[in-house]
Amino acid sequence: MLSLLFFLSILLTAASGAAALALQSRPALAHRVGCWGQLAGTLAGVVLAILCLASDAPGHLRFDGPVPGLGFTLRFDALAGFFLLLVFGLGALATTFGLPYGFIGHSSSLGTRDFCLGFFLASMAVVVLADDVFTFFAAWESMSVFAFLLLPGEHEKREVREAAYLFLIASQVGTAFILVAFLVLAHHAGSLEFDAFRRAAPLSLPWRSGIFALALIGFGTKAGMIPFHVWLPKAHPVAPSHVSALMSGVMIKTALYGLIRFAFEFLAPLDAFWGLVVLTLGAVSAVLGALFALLEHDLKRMLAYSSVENVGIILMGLGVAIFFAGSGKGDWAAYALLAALFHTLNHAVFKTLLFLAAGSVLAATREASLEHLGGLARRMPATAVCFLVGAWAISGLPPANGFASEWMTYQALWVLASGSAGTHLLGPIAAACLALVGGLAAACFVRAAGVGFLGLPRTEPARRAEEAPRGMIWPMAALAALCLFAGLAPGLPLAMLAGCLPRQLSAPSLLLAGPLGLPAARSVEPPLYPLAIVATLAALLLGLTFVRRRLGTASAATRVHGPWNCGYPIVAPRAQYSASGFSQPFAYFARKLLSRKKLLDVHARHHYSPYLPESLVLRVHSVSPFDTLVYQPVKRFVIRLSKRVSRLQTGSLRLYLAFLLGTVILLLLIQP
Amino acid sequence: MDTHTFSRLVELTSYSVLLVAVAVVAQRNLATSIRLLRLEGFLLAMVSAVIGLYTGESHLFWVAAITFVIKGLAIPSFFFHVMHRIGLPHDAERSLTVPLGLMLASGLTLVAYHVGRPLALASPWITRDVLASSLGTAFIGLSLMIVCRKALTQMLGFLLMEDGIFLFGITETYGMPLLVELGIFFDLIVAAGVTGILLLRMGGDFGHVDVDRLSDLRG
Amino acid sequence: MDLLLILAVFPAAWALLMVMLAPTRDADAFGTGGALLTVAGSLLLMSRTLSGEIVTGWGTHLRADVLSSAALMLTSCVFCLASLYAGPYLTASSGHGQLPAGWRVLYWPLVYLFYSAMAFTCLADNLGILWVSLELTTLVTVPLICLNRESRGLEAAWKYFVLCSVGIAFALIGTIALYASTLRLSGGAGSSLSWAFMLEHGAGLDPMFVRLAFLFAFVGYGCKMGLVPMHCWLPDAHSEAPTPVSAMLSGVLLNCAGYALLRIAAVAARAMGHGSVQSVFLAFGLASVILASFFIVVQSDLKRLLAYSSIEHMGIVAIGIGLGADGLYGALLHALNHAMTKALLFLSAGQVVHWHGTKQILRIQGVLRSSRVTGLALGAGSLAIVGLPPFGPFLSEFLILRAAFLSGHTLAGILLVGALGLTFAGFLAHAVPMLLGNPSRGHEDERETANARTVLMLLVTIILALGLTVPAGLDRALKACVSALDWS
Amino acid sequence: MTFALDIGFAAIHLALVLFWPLVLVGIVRRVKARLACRRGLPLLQELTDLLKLFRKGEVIPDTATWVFRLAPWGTWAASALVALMVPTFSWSVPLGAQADFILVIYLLGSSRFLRNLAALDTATAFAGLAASRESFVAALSEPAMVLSLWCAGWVAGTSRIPEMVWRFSEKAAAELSPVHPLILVALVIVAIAENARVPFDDPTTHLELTMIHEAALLEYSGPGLALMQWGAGLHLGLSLALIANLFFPIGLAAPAELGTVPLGLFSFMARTSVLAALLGVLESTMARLRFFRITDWLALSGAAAVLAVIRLVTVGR
Repeated sequence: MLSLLFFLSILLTAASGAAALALQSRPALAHRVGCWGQLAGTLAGVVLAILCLASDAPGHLRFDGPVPGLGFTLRFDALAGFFLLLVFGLGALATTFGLPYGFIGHSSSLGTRDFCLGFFLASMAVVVLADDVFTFFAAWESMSVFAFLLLPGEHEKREVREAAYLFLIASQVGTAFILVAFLVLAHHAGSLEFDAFRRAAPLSLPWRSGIFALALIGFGTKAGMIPFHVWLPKAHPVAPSHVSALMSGVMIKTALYGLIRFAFEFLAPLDAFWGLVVLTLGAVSAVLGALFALLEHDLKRMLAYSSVENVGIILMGLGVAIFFAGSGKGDWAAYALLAALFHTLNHAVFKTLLFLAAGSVLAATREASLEHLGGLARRMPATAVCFLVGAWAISGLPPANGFASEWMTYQALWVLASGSAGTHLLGPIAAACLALVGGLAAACFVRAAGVGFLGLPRTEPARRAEEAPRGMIWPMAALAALCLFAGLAPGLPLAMLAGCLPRQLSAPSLLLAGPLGLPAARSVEPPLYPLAIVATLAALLLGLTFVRRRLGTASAATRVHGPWNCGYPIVAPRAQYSASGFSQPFAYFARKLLSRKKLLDVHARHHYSPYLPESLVLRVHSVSPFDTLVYQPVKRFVIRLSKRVSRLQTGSLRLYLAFLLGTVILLLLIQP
Repeated sequence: MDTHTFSRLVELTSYSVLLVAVAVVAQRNLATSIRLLRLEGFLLAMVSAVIGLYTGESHLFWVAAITFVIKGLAIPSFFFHVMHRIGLPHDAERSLTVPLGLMLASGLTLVAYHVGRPLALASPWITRDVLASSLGTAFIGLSLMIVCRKALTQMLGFLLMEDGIFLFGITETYGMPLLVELGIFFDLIVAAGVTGILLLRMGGDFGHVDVDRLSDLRG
Repeated sequence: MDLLLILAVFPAAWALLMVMLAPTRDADAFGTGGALLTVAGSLLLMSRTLSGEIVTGWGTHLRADVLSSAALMLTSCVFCLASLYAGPYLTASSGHGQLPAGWRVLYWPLVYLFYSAMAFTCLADNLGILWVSLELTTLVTVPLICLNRESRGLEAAWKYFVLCSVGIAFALIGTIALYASTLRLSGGAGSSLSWAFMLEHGAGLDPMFVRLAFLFAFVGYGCKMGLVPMHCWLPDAHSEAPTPVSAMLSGVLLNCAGYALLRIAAVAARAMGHGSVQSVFLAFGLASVILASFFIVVQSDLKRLLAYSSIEHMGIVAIGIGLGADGLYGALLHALNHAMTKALLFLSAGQVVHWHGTKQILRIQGVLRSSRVTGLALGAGSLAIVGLPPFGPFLSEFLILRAAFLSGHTLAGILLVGALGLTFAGFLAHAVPMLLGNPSRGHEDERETANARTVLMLLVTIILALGLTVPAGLDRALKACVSALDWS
Repeated sequence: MTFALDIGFAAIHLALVLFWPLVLVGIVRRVKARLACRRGLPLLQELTDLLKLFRKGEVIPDTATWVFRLAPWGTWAASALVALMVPTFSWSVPLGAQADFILVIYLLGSSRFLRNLAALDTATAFAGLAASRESFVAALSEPAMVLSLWCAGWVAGTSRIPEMVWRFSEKAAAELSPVHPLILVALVIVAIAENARVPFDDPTTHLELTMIHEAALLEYSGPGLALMQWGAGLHLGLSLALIANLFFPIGLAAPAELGTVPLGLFSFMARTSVLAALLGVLESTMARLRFFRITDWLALSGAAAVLAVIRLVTVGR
């Protein structure tokens, strides 16, 4: 049954992509075939994922690989099932969204895009199901390749090409680390199969730490962990929006999946110290990710930076989990891991939602910059509501799902503080970071929703925007509903996630809170019931309405009038507060972290008087310090080194002959 | 021919080959170098003949004869021909002074001895010490290629190297199978031909055969 | 009939025929037809050797086991594809004034002689003949490289000629020393230049002498194979040669040299133990991969870029050889994959260079948009050559990496991974801007000839197929090769 | 019986929490007026204003959407909800089991989120400016707030605010450690910042360009304005209640003991009034800070909280 469903889903997604490619000459038909096929495939995959989640014992599937001796091994267990659910569930919604969306955007390369998307989805599914190094690696690489192929839709733009290149390089660098980690393990276990890794006797601590470091760098690169994130905010926004949604929502989660597998299954006796490293990196990622997101004008790039932030939050939970697992406190480790997984789920849901909404805006206005948007809530009410729900959730505000998982992360940090002496300080500091992140994220999304959707339209395209077709609204609405549902009844997703926990971490007491409750880390504390809070809120509002009715007089009518604005009439929508104005205090605050460049372009009507400019354009662009301090120097170093090395090829034949003679003499003298 | 005389004779000749190679390094005149190369050819023909006499293998006489013709007569004359066609001056430009070149040559010979010695000691062959001098000749030939600035002198070094290898082959194996020998000679002739064509074209196209100025292709 | 001799001599005879008939007009058809015949012949040989049969010919001078026939098969396949491509290419180039008019008359006989020499290399049992034929490949290709009447071509040809001649002279020392060591065989087993004989009696050979022989042969054939630091001729020659010749030089000539080296290494490993032989391969392989990756990063000339990538891949093959039986399997597979991929790249790059009239990478852009087929071919080739799935090189590189780590060569494995990563970044940094973007003015809509289109698509299909599955026959052949070399 | 008592306590709490802040606002104003040698408004002026505003009609800017209309209700309700979690005269509160300090902070964040959205919705530059500044101050004050409440919770051994208050009142002043003043300093600064009082913001200024909180409300009128003002009052009230009860937990009524209620009520009113008066004094004696100097004060607050944490880590509770 499992294998049947697996083949069905993989083949359907991949084959429909191939069909779309074959039908490329008729883009509309190709796109329809591709989308419907992928939808069918992903739905089959959702069933598969649910079966995996429900199964008690992991199922295995083996078949021959391309080379005899290199087989494909798959394992269907609950953890894989959860990530499979993300891949296929969100894949289904993104595909549904993509069907009408594709017709709005460029239609010339639709077939190719669907082809790549199909294989992208299929390879992500195989990544999470893989149970040997070869399968994992092949799927992982093809995931990168197809993601790369999905990127350059508008490759006449220079930054698109650069982003695509950077994406590929980063993912390859990450892959190299992962591969080394895997193969060192394989050498130890004597086999490429993950089951052999699980069974093998533990390595010595330095080796395990080394492997963990490799895996952390490798997967961290893919996940967008700072300082390995440079590629992410450049690459993700370049893709078509529903693909960006899958990249930010799902693809970077596969890296977290890999990290969890590594930490809890392959490197079994964990070391508590690793957890602290992960926690620190997570906190840094979260804070800086949020800060950079706040300073970004481009809607999609802002969302991409916010993915860095959320990956940081997930890593914080994961770090605490590793710490506790390493110090032998299984139940707290389970709680923290649950928090991380829950946030993984939540982020996948609301980030997909936000990217889809951004896609809908992009389709309607062809403007990605917040400075050119505004007032969309009137023209595109459904999209606006969905975006607002997503913004609410991603800012971690109750009662949406983002709050639930962030609260659990706080709880995990709370118990971390009561851990051993060395970690007392890390808990509250990390919690403070998380609070800062919360504040920054809220500011960031107030800005995005307020500048982008509220107020007056700033440009003509925004003024003329049309609401997205219904086919694009439904997926967003479903995701928005999911955000609220998971926030109000967090017990249900938690129960699902509890089944995914690695075997050594089990905490039955976690689920005492029931379907509506959010359990606290220490079982002496009562659980939190978001629904109760909402009910109280409703009661308060009801009471208030009642009072208002009683107090209000019949003559008091509501009038709509131009805004007062302290007496200044609003003459132009451009007089509204801009997105960069909004984030200016933050930019000033973080000016030491960023190298910001201000450019003032003065366009004077008359050459003789610069004091009577026709227009003034202030351009501010901030450069990520990791770009200037890490990425660029490394790049420069490599190029300089390469240049130096390449001077060996001087063009002098005599030197070449000397190499030859030298090699011979050296070999003869060394006598290997 | 008794064994003792034979081994003396072979060793004497092979040392002469090495000495001639050193002599090529030691002087600056191009024409003299080609003449020395001719001398090498004669010496090698002689070694072949001597070994043929000792072992009684008839094909070694053939080898000796071909060596005499090709290495001793044909190739040096061909080089003279090319030299005159291009109009080279007689000075063979080197990037090292003669004393330094000699030091390099002796260093390389030392390496050859160092490498050859354990092999020679373990060898049951009677002409065992020749190994070092033949390898030394080959190395000196190569070093000449490295030191020389002119393409023609480089080829001179290459032929010197070939001579060393020939000496190595003939003294270590007392003759390769004739087919192989013929193949090697064939290659040598073709190589010389190719050299000539290339040199003439370089002379025609570039107006010089200076190797150091051939450095458009780099990096 | 003597199948092997026919296989080896036929192309030379065909070349002679072409010279005598001098069919200027039908030269292309003649050339292509002969190439197809060579493929048929190698297929015939393959079908016989695959079952384990050893075919001998020309007395005992020629001998074909499965490895030889596989090498021949690869050679003839690339030769055939290059020939298919060459006809229209020659027409176009001479029309463009890039090649002199008389060129075509010389081209076909020379490439046939080249092929003949390579066939002798693959089929020789006699190491002397092997050496002679490999030297002949140098001599035949020199005019092929320099006949385009450019000063750069002449320079490249001269360097190629000198360096390879010197290198191959070292290989002669090695060959002679091996022969000498058989003369010293105890028990009067007799002298021979046959590698089969040597392999059989390998354990009885004097290890010290064999070591000397191996080292010289390694430097010599390694030079021809393009291993660092003997590689210096390779970028010059490969970049200056006309496109089909570059494809053959990179695609198969390097493999032929590798084949020769492998034969000698197998004998040497018998006499002096596998460990020391393999460590030499490993060291030079790593040096090649690492150094080539630096060159790739800062390369500005498209064809030189591909040439350095050949050095890198020969390094990978050498590493594979240095890792024992599993590694050798991967190395052989990689040699095949690399031959196909590099042929694809050279042919598609040749197309691009022809259109743009420059080899400077910076002046080429938007190939994907200017031509679908060539763009696709160049793109697929680039992704394949840097080791991405679903193409062949991915599989073979993975096999080699697996062999490296599982056999405990962790450091070598890490270095290889690092160098591969650097190459990846470097190669794509050049390839991506060339492929993407809008084509420069005048190159918006380029068309390749039907032949070129067929060849490119065929090659793309082949590397794709090799990445998706290694057919059972190929697997059997590779395993047979490994066991024939008695590599462990 | 206990149930009825609980209901009664809840009712008192509700009444106290909803209306007492209006008095506190009056006290602050009165103190400021007196220090400026003015007589000042009656203490219940705020309530009168609210009642009047509720009766008035409302003018909605034509640039705004439903977000603008929804925001006052949401803002008020979120603040009121938090008010139900913060103890007043007794440490027993209606939503005691849910009164986790993180939830409290995030609920306040929700209220601010809505207010800022509404501000941007009006499309006026003043409101946008207010939203930006308020977000900035909030983002920086939140870590300090989390840290200081974290320390308090840690000392008490719980993460719920009523429980903390209870633990503190049990131990009374006997265990006054250096941690307490540190947390107090941190929390007070945060409270002043979040309530947009001097020196962070001046609620009575007449220059819109320098406003933070008030500028966001410029477009509101009638019931909308009333709710916003009331919400702000609730926020002030609960901040004062929190400080009063966490650091000076004197005379708190025990749950279900009717006899302790009057003392509890009196003590609560007295303590918060004193705090309000102190706030008035502070506002009268200090000048408003330059906007970018705000970070220094918030950093001071954060530093105090971090010092408290360090003290707790190294020495223990």
